[in-house]
Amino acid sequence: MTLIDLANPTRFLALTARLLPWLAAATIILLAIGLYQSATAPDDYQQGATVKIMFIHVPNAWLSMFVWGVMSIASLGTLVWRHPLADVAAKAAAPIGASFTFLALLTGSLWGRPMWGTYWEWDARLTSVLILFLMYLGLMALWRAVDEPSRAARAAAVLTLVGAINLPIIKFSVDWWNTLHQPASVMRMGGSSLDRSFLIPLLVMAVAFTLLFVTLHLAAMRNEILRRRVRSLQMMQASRVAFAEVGTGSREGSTSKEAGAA
Amino acid sequence: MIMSLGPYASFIVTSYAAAALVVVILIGWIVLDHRSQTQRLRELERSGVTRRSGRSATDRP
Amino acid sequence: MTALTALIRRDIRIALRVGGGALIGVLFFLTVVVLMPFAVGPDLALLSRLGPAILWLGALLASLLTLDRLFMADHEDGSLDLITMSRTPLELACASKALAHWLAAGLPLIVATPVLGLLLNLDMVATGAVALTLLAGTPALTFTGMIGAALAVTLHRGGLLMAVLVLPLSIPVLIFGVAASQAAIVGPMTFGAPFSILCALSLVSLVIGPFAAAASLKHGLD
Amino acid sequence: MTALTALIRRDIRIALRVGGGALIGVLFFLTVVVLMPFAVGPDLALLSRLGPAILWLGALLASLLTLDRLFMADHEDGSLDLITMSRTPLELACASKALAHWLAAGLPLIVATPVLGLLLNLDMVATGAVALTLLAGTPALTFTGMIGAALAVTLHRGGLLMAVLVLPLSIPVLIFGVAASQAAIVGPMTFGAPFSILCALSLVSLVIGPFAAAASLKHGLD
Amino acid sequence: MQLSGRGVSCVRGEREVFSGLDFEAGSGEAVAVVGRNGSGKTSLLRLIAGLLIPAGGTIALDGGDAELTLPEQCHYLGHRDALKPALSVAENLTFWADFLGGERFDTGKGLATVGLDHAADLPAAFLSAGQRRRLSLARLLTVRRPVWLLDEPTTALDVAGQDMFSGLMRGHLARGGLIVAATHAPLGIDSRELRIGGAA
Amino acid sequence: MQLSGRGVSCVRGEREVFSGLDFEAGSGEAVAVVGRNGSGKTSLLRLIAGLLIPAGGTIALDGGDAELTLPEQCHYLGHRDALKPALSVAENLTFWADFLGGERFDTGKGLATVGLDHAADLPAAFLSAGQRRRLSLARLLTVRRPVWLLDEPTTALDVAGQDMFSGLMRGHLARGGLIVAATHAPLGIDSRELRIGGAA
Ligand code: HEM
Ligand SMILES: Nc1ncnc2c1ncn2[C@@H]1O[C@H](COP(=O)(O)OP(=O)(O)OP(=O)(O)O)[C@@H](O)[C@H]1O
Ligand SMILES: Nc1ncnc2c1ncn2[C@@H]1O[C@H](COP(=O)(O)OP(=O)(O)OP(=O)(O)O)[C@@H](O)[C@H]1O
Ligand SMILES: [Mg+2]
Ligand SMILES: [Mg+2]
Repeated sequence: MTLIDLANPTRFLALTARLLPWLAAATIILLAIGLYQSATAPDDYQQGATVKIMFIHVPNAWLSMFVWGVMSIASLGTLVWRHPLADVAAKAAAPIGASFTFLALLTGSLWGRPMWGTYWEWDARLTSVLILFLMYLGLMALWRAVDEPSRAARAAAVLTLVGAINLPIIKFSVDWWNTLHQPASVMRMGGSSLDRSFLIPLLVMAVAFTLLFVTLHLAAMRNEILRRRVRSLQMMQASRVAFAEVGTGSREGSTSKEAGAA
Repeated sequence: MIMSLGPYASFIVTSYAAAALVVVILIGWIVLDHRSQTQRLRELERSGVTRRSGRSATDRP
Repeated sequence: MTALTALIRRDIRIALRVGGGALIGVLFFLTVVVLMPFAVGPDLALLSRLGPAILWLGALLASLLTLDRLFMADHEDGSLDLITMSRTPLELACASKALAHWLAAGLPLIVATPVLGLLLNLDMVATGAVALTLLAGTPALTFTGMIGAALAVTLHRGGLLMAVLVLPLSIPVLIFGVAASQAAIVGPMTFGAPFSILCALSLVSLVIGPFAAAASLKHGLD
Repeated sequence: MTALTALIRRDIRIALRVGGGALIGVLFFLTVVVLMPFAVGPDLALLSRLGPAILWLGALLASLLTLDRLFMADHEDGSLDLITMSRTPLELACASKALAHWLAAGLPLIVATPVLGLLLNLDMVATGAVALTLLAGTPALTFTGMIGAALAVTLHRGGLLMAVLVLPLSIPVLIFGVAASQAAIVGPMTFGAPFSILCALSLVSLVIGPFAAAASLKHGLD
Repeated sequence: MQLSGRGVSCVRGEREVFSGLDFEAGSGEAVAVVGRNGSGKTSLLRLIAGLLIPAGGTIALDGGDAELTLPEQCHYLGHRDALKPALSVAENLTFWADFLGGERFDTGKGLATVGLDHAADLPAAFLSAGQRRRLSLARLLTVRRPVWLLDEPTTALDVAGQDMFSGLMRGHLARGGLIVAATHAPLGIDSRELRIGGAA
Repeated sequence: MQLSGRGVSCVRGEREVFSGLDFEAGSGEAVAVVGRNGSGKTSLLRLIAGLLIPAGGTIALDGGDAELTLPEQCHYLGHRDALKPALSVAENLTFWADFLGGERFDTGKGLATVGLDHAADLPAAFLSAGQRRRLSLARLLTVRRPVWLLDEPTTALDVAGQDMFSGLMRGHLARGGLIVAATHAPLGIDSRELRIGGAA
């Protein structure tokens, strides 16, 4: 059946209803710890207190890519396995991913002003992140522009997969082009070069933001499932009325055949 | 404890505030969306459309 | 009067609903502006010098390119026949359609300008000046572009032909728009002179556009 | 094989006949290039420095904007249904249509480049470099743009949505195209490196484009 | 009221389609324009609607509203149905009612008459061929116009739809309207035949 | 050869159009699909043509060319006529002949069969509704396909055109082809009726 195979999503709803409070609690606790640690982290000898922006910037930057990755996997689910939850997952992730990308851009440029003396620079990494943001917006526009979720899902899936080419470009842009933005220092071959006093709060914040994403994503997926349920009920209502209505459609001279249909 | 944030305090505070704001907006959107969807679902179910009722329901709304 | 408001409301609704005008136009604007630095290179001083020009070019292209289906869509589905036959003067109907288009596709560009100004490293004054000149100038773009849209229907051609026909008409608007913005930023001219010419251009096109478009539609009946 | 050549010949013929592709695309290109000096101001040195960038931008916009109806026109008149049903694999049919589009709309741009180079005060070497990079790069524009054109059909939306979806994909092409041209003109980089990346981008898009477009058309059947 | 054409001729694409055509239709009368494919039926309707300019002859409506031109007193129903796929069925109809000036038109009732009330909130893009045709028929009800110009109006209508439509036409004629319809199939009402271009 | 559907169901715009439909058509047989407006006739043809994906059930052609899919063995004639206004009538037809693989097809003779030989060099934009329809009928002749899927094929045809077309269909059936046609008007040949969605 089309009106979404309800069995699976129903189990999903039940499961997430139990899971969500725990996730939310874990997120809040980790966020609190992370915030406390970043508040008490020492100033950097070069960057001064502005290094505190890192604890927001880097997790958001990572998530901006991570979310697109999640959407790409979901897109494969839509196109290849036609899994009913896959396009729900992809659609629900887009606005959240766009928000994280926006935050990465914003905090990055707020950090860039004291560090580089400018808010914005056309450097390969910054630009590829901006492109990522634009593609998030394009994707959301696409979801909005099409009133039929299944049709939008397939188009969005193709676009998401094509856009995934951008991820390695973002990741490696700093290595390929010599640019302003600093190269990877946390996740790189041969261990992190970051001081522990920054690394620990950064990792805690990163985990906290990832949990935040998981929580928000599950909640948004629930909403999306409900929205589709509402839609299919409305559709059903419309077609039911249609059945009640056959035969009254034409006033004048309905034939005997026609009366039989109602 | 009062933190000294140096000459760029406003940048740091703005970053954190913006992050908080965006997250709050996201949460707000999700909560409101949830409310309106459950509400509409309930209304529809009250008006007699249920997921498995199909054509058997007779009266028009 | 209700006929015209109905027309305006319908066109705006279609533009907003299918993402046909508003949102997409702004996104296009954004993308064109974002493309520029890639082409020009990451030289901030040069970029902010070219800033107003880039914004104006982006707005020009975005508003013209959403225009090409202004009459074409109505022609293809037969609505234009009914609009031509109706009791509403064709000139007024044309003007309403252009107004709806400006509201749905032109205004959002102006709203988006401050954001794009940031990207191009423009300061507050410069951004404000560009936004103001766009506010005064984009109606002229829409109302001259309309003539091209009408010609495109008459000639059974959409899209680019129309852009080609209309771009020359919009060159003066572009020149004075950029001139006024530059004047506000660096001088030495006063802002007032080119700006008032810009306003005058808009006013003239507000009158000429609908008449020319209606004439072209009437003579192109087929 | 005859099926594909028939398709290519038909598309080229339509493009040439109604002025749908070739002539109009070139005219648009010309107008954009002519507009730039108005926006930038009459500074010849600056103009010739920006020359390659302007030419590339013009070519990009012209080739993308003629692309939006690549599949839409066939969809609207029902041809696409028959093409999908036919014994020709859809990927090959898509590739043929894109090839026809490039021949009718991309090549003329390259032919027109020398003339426009004159207008922008570019010397022989610079013009040659730009033409060469355009020759290597415009196929990438067409073949990535094709994905957007196919999505536009799936989504029942034309024009700008497609442009918005596809422009980000074409940014790398633009960057390396301009970089290669600049390298040939002023150095200090070698022409070879960005140029070979450009060729690589074209080759990759030659493969990905038809598959993505066909997938999107197949999944978007209605 | 009397619609009459005198010596009308029509040229399209620089080729003469017909010439010297005389015709006439009075209040309460329906004229069925018939003829081979390509004989000029659609062209004639578009001439009356003012959408083509005659190469010769005159077309006039006597006894109509003297302040209005002939096209302003016509409903024209062509091959193309003037529907916007992005708008819902009800929105489409309401727009035409407002635009044509049918101030007190009840959209719901109009849709019910053509058998589309259950689809009022669907986007028009979802309609089948016959449903689209029904929706454009509903436009005839939005506002009263004495002259109906119908180009193969029953295309794609099912039997019940054709009955419904004959009912509409009969009602219009009974209220003193007049109808000019191009058609290959029987119209379903009494009508005078106007043949263009010789026997088929 | 036998075209058969078992338990076919169809969903469009997330609404079920029909379900559990069984049908069958053998060589030399014509099936007329009938039903109310919006009952799903067009949808059924598009399902057979592979232009829609069935929500359930199967459609298969037994005894056809085993190397080809069902859609590859069909001619589909829809509401939209797959003509390019910018090309001439002859160019339009020649293109489809080449593309569909009808190597030795004589365009002139094809046009003469549908009565368009005098218009061979006109742009297709100049054709009237019925002439366009005739031109798309000519596509059926370009290359032999065992299954013809026809969606209201006689729309806009004049009487002579309908006769011509019944002749074409009879010829196709006599050569062992099979026809599935959605229609509201009589087809003009002997056919089995397949009713969708209850009596109209
Ligand atoms: C709008 C401007 C900026 C954007 C879009 C941006 C984007 C990114 C992205 C996408 C990452 C993750 C890269 C990866 O995982 O390899 C990242 C990491 C990082 N960014 Fe930024 N950034 C911006 C500005 C800045 C500024 C101004 C600074 C500081 C001077 C900075 C410092 C860092 C650091 C330290 C990392 C962590 C690198 C690592 O350890 O892997 N960023 N940024
Ligand atoms: N593109 C579409 N998207 C969603 N629903 C559609 C679409 N096209 C048609 N429908 C719906 O599917 C149903 C069947 O449509 P279809 O075109 O198959 O009907 P039909 O039997 O051919 O009708 P007609 O006699 O009017 O041609 C209709 O109720 C219609 O509203
Ligand atoms: N746009 C056009 N430009 C030039 N000639 C045209 C145009 N439209 C139609 N014609 C020609 O005018 C003649 C009459 O066309 P018209 O559409 O009026 O015929 P019709 O009687 O309505 O035919 P049908 O029964 O096929 O609908 C035809 O020979 C046609 O070739
Ligand atoms: Mg006709
Ligand atoms: Mg149908």
